[in-house]
Amino acid sequence: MSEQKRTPENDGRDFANAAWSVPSYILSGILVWGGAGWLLSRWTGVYAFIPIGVILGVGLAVYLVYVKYGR
Amino acid sequence: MTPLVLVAGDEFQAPGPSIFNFPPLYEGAPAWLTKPVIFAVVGALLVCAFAWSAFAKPQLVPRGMQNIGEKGYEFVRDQVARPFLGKDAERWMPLLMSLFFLILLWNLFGVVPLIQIPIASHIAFPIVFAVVIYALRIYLGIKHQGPIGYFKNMMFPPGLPKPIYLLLSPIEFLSNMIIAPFTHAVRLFANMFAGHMLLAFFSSVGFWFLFERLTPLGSGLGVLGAVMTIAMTGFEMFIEFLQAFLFTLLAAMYIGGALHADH
Amino acid sequence: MTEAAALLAAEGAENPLFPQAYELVVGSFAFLVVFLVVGKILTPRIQKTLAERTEAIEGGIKKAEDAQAEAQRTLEQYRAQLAEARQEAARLREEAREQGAQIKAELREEAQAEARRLVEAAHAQIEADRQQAFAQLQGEIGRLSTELASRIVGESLEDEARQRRIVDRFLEELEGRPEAVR
Amino acid sequence: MSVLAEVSGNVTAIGYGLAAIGPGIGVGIIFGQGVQAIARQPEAYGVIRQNMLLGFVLTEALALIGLVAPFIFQGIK
Repeated sequence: MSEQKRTPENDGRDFANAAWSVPSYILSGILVWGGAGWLLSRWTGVYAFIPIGVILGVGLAVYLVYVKYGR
Repeated sequence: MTPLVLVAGDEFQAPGPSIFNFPPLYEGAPAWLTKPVIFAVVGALLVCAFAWSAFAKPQLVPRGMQNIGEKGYEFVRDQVARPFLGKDAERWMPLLMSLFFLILLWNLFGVVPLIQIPIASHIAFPIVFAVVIYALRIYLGIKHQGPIGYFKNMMFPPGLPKPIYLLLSPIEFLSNMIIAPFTHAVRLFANMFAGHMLLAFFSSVGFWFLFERLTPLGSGLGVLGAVMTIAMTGFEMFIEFLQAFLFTLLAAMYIGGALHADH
Repeated sequence: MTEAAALLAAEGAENPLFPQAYELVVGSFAFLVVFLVVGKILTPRIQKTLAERTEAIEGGIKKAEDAQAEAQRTLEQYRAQLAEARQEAARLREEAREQGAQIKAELREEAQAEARRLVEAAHAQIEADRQQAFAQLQGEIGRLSTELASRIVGESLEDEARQRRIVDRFLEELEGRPEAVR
Repeated sequence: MSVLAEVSGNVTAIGYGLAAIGPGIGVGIIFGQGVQAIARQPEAYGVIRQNMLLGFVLTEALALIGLVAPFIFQGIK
């Protein structure tokens, strides 16, 4: 975002990009870190790792969207 | 198979996902010769015929079909291509035009009497489009940004401390490489699938309670089903148009994102 | 998870999320046909036509602009010519007036000169007449005086020189009394 | 049969349907109000856009958590 000139068109394009990729970011966040939690819980037998992983993934995905488009 | 065939016995049964399964057209036909396949081909040929009648001999002063064709062209160009591709819009118009018109016609088959099957409600068809766009996107990204630059631009948003990348990059990768094309295809599929299911449900309610088992108590329900069928048909036409538009728009967005790194 | 996968594999034909191979083939084929016909053959045609139309419209606008510029130029020309003609007329009028004034001045000058000449001639005539009258008068007065004196004195003043001296003395006396002459 | 209506199949689908109601309304409100705000004050576009995006991300997260929640609860019971 920083390299390009800030024009209304570019802004609009960035916003559309961001809005469309939000669901897939959150879904991947859940899958990646929830999946990691699932693996951990299978390995250790501690079930709580799954919800922790899911929440962490969602938080990270939100943070990622903020970092990429929100600033 | 139409919804009414599903109605068996004395009790009303809501149509399920099995309404999307079609047997071969006639006894002894090969398994692939089903209604959606036939109409997929018919739709493709119709799109070609329509485009041919509109654009084969274009006049400076448009008349007849060319007027309609040009409206469609201008819609795709101004609403889809230009916002996301900017000056590259003209170059990608052929692909976007084909995508938009084919998907639109296939979707509209869902509300055409006797056809009544949105082709995209069979996930294979959206998958074909999504895979084409996905391959094109990766090819263009690597061509325009270099193999390393493409993945670097994609997975490492600048200006963050190093350990954060360890947490964020897998999300980026999964999102861009797997989830995005998946949702691209599934969005179209699911909308058509669910929309058609709703239509089938309401029309079977109407049919069951008004024709099969007409009772004083059930007739009200039947009328409601019939009215809802009409309303939902209008709504479905809108959704079908919207999904064709959105699929094309996302295709343009992915291509545009691959052409120049935007972050 | 594994259960779901097994279910998916078993239900392959039934599960709507499971693509049918033949449908993939048909879909690819249909898309290819549409892309070749609509995308590769027909879309370039309409693009070309639209570009031509834009050009034609822009060309028409350009032509109209040219015509307008031409008209403007002609108008300017006419205006310039008109202004020039007006200026010329003004100049001519001015010139004529100047000439008229000059002629008038010349005529007046001439007339004045003529008048002056006449007056001078008159003056000269008068002076000459006066001189003549004076000379005549002088001679007459001398003769008359001599005659008178000789009558009075009774003797002829034979001596010419003496006679003249007496006359001159008399005349000088006369001149000493200006009012007597004028 | 004395049962008037019977729910068969996967109950989690209903759970997700319920979980999607709130975020659906929320996303609608966010974009509706956001567009309105931009129409009223185009000069504040940048700020509105940011907040719209953040609100959308947070709401959408809820909707997608609803999608995986059944898997989590399945293990807990």
